[in-house]
Amino acid sequence: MHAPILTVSTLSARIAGQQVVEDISFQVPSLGVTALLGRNGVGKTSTIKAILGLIERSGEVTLAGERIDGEPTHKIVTRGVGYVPEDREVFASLTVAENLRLAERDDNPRRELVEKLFPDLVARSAQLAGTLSGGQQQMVSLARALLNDNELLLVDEPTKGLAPKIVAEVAETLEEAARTVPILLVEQNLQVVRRLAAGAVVLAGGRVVHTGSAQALLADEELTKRLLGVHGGDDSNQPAPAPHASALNPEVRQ
Amino acid sequence: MSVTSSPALAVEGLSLQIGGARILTDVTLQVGKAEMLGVIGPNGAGKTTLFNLVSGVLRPTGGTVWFEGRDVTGEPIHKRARGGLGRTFQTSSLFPRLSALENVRLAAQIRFGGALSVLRYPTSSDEATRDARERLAEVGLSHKAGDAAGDLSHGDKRKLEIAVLLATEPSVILLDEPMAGVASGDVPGLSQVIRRVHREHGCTVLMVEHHMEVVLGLVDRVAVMHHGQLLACDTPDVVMADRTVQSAYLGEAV
Amino acid sequence: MVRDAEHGAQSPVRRESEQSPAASPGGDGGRAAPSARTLTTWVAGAALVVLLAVLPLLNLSLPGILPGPTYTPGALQVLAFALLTAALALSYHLLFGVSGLLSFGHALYFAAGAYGLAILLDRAQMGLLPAIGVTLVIGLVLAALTGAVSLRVTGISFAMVTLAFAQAGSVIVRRNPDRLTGGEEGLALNTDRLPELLVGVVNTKYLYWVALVVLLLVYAVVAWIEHSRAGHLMAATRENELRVRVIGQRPYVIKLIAFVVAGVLATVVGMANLLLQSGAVPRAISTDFTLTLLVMVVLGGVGSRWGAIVGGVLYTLLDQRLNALASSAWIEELPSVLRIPLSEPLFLLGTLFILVVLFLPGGIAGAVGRVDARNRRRTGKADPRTLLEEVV
Amino acid sequence: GCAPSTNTSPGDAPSGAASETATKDPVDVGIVYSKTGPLAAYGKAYLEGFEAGLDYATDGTGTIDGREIKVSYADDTGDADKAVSLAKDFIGQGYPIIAGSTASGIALKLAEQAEQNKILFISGPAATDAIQGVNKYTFRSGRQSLQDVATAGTFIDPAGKKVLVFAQDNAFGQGNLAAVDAVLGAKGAEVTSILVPEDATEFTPFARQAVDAAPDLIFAAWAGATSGAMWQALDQQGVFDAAPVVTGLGDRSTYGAYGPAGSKISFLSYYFPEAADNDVNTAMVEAIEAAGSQADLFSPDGFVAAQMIVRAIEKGGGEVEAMITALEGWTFQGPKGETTVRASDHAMLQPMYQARLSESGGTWTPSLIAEVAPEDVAPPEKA
Amino acid sequence: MSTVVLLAITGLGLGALYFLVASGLSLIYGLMGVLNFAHGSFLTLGAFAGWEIARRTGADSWVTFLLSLVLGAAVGAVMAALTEFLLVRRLYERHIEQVLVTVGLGLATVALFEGIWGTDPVFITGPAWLEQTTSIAGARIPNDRFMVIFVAVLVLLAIVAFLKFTRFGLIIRAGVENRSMVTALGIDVRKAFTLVFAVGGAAAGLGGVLASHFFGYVSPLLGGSLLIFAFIVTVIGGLGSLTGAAIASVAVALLQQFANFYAGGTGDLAVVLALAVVLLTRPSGLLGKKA
Ligand SMILES: Nc1ncnc2c1ncn2[C@@H]1O[C@H](COP(=O)(O)OP(=O)(O)OP(=O)(O)O)[C@@H](O)[C@H]1O
Ligand SMILES: Nc1ncnc2c1ncn2[C@@H]1O[C@H](COP(=O)(O)OP(=O)(O)OP(=O)(O)O)[C@@H](O)[C@H]1O
Ligand SMILES: [Mg+2]
Ligand SMILES: [Mg+2]
Repeated sequence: MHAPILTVSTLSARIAGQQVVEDISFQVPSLGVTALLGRNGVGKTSTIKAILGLIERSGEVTLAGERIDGEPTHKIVTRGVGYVPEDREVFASLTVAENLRLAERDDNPRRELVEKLFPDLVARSAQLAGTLSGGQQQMVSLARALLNDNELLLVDEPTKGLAPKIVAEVAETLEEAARTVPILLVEQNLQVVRRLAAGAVVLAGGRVVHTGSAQALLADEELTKRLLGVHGGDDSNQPAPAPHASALNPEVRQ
Repeated sequence: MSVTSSPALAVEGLSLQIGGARILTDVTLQVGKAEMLGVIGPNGAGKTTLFNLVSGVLRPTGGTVWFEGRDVTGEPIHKRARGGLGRTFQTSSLFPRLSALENVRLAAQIRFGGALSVLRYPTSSDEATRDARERLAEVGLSHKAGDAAGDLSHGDKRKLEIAVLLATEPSVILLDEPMAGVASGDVPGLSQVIRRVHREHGCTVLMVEHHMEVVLGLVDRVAVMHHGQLLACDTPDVVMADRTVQSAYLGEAV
Repeated sequence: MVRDAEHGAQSPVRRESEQSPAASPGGDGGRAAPSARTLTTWVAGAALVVLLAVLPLLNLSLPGILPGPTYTPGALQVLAFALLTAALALSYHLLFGVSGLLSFGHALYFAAGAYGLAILLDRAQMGLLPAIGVTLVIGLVLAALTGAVSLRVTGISFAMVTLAFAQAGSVIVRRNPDRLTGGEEGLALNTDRLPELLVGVVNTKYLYWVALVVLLLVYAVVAWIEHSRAGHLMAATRENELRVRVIGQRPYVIKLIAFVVAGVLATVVGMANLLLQSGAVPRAISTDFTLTLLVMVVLGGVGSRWGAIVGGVLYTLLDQRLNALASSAWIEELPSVLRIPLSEPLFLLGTLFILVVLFLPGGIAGAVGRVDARNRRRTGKADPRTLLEEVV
Repeated sequence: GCAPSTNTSPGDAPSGAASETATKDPVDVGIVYSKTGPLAAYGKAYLEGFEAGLDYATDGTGTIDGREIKVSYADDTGDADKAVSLAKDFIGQGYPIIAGSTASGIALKLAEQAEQNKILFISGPAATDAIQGVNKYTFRSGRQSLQDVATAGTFIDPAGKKVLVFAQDNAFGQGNLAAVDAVLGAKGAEVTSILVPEDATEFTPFARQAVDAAPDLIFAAWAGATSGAMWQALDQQGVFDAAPVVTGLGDRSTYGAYGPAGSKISFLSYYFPEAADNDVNTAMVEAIEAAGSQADLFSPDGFVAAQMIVRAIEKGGGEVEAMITALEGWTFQGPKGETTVRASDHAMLQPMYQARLSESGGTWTPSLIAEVAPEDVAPPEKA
Repeated sequence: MSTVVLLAITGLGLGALYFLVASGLSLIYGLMGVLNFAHGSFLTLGAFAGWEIARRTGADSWVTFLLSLVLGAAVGAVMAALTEFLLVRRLYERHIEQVLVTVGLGLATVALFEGIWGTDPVFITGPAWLEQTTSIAGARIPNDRFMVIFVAVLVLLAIVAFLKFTRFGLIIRAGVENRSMVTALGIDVRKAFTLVFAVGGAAAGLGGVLASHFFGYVSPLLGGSLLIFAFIVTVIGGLGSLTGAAIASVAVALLQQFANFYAGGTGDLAVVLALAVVLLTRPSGLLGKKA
């Protein structure tokens, strides 16, 4: 068993003064894809943003054994964290090439890799990213993370709004990437999860409600239905008791 | 273009070039009255662009747009809208600080006339307000009437867009990825709304959607776009069996 | 434009920022609130108007704020000036707060009122009422023409085109063509054709009442428009122009209406100001003056009517009275590091303004609104989120 | 020894009577001037002159026959709207006398207030000719543009000469051009002009134009911060070699503005401390120096205003009509010498000066060339 | 003929001055979207700093002149950096508020300068050569015009190089659009913002010292009087285009110069009209990116 690359313990986060993630703990092993799952609005994106320090957070986060929860975002990222945000967040007024140039952290960025993966971007390198179609923007967003040598990738819903074929391609890309770098992946498309993920962490109402093997979770139809509500069963509205919930409540811990 | 058959909407030789880049090339398409047409195609194929040209957000560099037998190619957006051409946006576009009801009522007022009147109060008893409340009920948003549109959840925003659209009582509506980002549990409900509008109001519907189950379950015909061109336009069965469509759009399953 | 529609709301930070500058939902006060609150607001408003109306008959002293008791001409002059400034700020609120039009040239229409009436009274030897009528038409035409041109562009470009028009006006006024505008020295009011009651310091109270009536008139018009359907469309246009187009309305027309109404209201205030100050000066058409209006509206709280009024009154009183503070004896004795900044009224005003922008988003109205909302939450009443709902 | 009124009028009795009733109620005087704002320097000189003048005219008592003169000061910051508010406040409180106003625009508005409210207004440094004869309530304590221009005319014999007015195209410059036309044109000069846009920042081409016009005399009317650049442009283009250039000498802070051109300009001067040689001037200069400052261009305006106010109260007892009568036609010794309030239009007849600047060790000092008698530069009468 | 030469070259000098004032403004506006109303104050402060050092070390030596240029730029940079650090930084992505805060700063600082240095203009002298003239085609051109043109070209090249050869321009354009995403790419965007403000402030300070020599004075209102032209050339030149600002500076100055001379002093009106016409035909300015 490898030492985990990322350890999150008793992490809480707030947006505009409102608690969106409460006291969650989980680990990302240093190999393979870990899926972060849950229904709409349960706090998946917020968890990732809290790890990156993009929103107000408290609790403990370590990356490769070092505490990062007090660091500003840019320092965390320069330690080797790649981020693919939920809404792509390309810089609309910059060209594709400029978007990529901005993302280069290393002395020798892996331009060839990106060029091989997304030939479309090479052709469009002088186009303003804001005029790209949704899928093309997603490619830019992924490329930005893959350019650098990372210790960890945080990837938030990479297949949202993509054509079926591109979904497959993106999945393949991530599979490729996961051979060298661990990934924490948020994804609604369970087929993609099934194909990529080893571990799974399930959130509900801002808390961790399940951790374990992804394949085992998806194989258990009843559990999947209860935790992810894929078929919209009424019982899934009730969040399951949180096995990992800390005994300390957030107020006491401050 | 033969006007005798008078399709609800027709485009002929529609092209758009931006600084040398051919975004849309020679698209010719007719949509009959009360027909529901799906538009699919890879990301960046030009689907949103087609909608932008039809609704007047963009001006074509070539070709003609016919709306109910009328050449509207040169008409500004608001004239087409008043003529009964309605649309939604790929990313919800609302008045974020106005209430949901107000968002709908503004649209209704424009239909009833006197929207620019300084002599009339938009009181709760007038016809526009009644109409707006009905529309909200129709998409299942009555309980959110007073919430600011910007505070709604993603799925509710999609529904509100449709309510606004309905309030203008369009005869032709263009839906750009209405299901994008809607939780899978909510997809059937929203499909139901679209079907009802189509059936009960007799609207002509054009819908861009990557969610193939939704498309195949709703539409009469499917138009396939690729590289700015119309590849095919036929019944779902024929289109799905097409090799080109499979290789360009669907790819192998994940 | 496509870009805006498709990608405008992508970043959550961006979304936050869109909410902060203009009308916060709280800014529209009790409109959406339960009727008991509405009633309280109405009663309080009416009481305030009555108090303002009888002020010249009372002997109230506000040392440090007014130069003397309220019945004295000096105090009434300051108050009347404050009321007119508030009225002007209110007209600017219609442009900026309601319609989101950042104009740097609003002073032009104010100056059109002041100079227009002065010139007509003196040169054309018109009677007061016909002169007022003609000046109104001039203001209307001027606002319609310049508005029609400048509204063809948006954002900073719009601000700059309006600035350009006002600057052109300013150049012309200072150049004194045909000795019409008096150049630097400005114009004096020809009192020959004015009613006795509007002339002379002993009659300042009548000018005060004129100012009060003008403020009430401007308030009524602005409130009326804001509540009307056109007003709702103005707010909608401010929020999302493309959306307005798609539901079948031309934003240009809506913005032009807001622009022209605000311009004509400024013309009215300009005329009243001419009477009050017995003259017109070129400062009335300077860009600084428009910026001052912007400062007032922001001080009071963007998007709030009474915020604009409070901002206008507060600014005027501060502007008039900070001099007194700046030249007071205790400041003279301070060491120069403190004395120099403190003895410059504009320094204090500028600093106050910066602090408000930094620490009181939503201005005074915003701050009061927040306290109000907190109290209401504590007492368990509903948060009036139903913006623009159930009016009157 | 230093009695304020040198020619005692026969009306001693009313003033005596006034003093008896008035020992209890003082006379209020409101000074509206620029303590801050763009004209603060003028305001300061005015104020220092006024305080010295009040001291001088009341023998340091601040009272007239036991009746106190209560002076209130208010800062108009150079803003006409504010000045009107302040004046109305004073008037509303029953002040019969207002003085001050540094800017012409403010002077005009206060004159208007004086007429509306029938109070005495003594205008300060504002040089506009429009104040002359504007109404019977308005006086002035300084000079006006016409007197400046007439002084310029004393540098040459204007008859048949080509006089070029080089001025800013604003009310000030236009006023000066009109004045030159009226004064020197009347004496047979051919007057032409170069009016430079007020906001222009580049004067070189206009300077060139002035040379090309080949005039016999150039009268420059320029105010404000751009004067340095303007003089440099004239100098660089060789205007001083083409014709003598006359202009008005400003206050101390502007002596350096002329740059190297300073020594080549023929200055007409309204006042500088070394120009006048009389007891009143000495008293004023000393009083101001004792207060830790220096007499400057507009010190006499304040000083004379105080003299006029004391005279008005003394003879008119605070009654506006009587005060007007007391001032009209009054001749007295001011800091500049014999000064007369012309009865018909309240023009201030006074001596003017010709001067030059010279530099030593980086500082410029003015020196007197000649004094011009009041009657030689008296503005034409306005009814 | 010599008049036309005189008008053209002095117009070029004036344009260079406009550009010096506008360059910092355009840099900050173009990259950060902040129309900086306090820019005039950066300029004024730079000019006063230059004057303070000059009067202490003897105004007419070249060493002093160079020293005053350096000090003026440094002071402008420091004030700008402080402005960014203390005020603008708190309002990222709220452009209207950023503009408002600079409006307030503009008001307050002008008043403060008046308190410190008084309202009267302070007259400036420099090295004698600057006040002499050089004859070109019969026109006597003041030498300081050449100096201003020379420095303006240097500043243009320096800023273009700064943007071209560093990533700062990129970082800031991206940061204006979506600040948190830039930090999520591992970039400290705050430093970049402060730096760009400082560069803009340095250009303003430099412009201030040269403007004070050009006009022969410095006063608290010096910056403000130039600011409006700086705005106009920035906007005519086009959002984010420094070259556009340079072209617009020269065009505006020449237009103003010739209209003043040949069209009865209508220079200002002509410039204002040109602004309106340019914006109405090309809303994004001459070289601005399409919005
Ligand atoms: N800007 C915001 N202001 C207030 N609340 C917010 C904001 N952004 C998110 N939230 C709230 O935080 C909660 C968690 O949101 P988050 O985006 O983390 O959910 P998610 O699990 O990523 O959902 P999805 O599957 O829809 O992406 C939601 O309930 C949402 O309403
Ligand atoms: N200014 C431009 N220059 C060059 N290419 C452009 C420009 N604007 C748009 N495009 C291209 O036009 C194509 C059409 O985009 P459109 O948004 O219509 O795609 P779409 O079919 O809606 O894709 P998606 O499913 O991802 O939303 C894209 O490839 C885009 O990159
Ligand atoms: Mg999410
Ligand atoms: Mg699309």
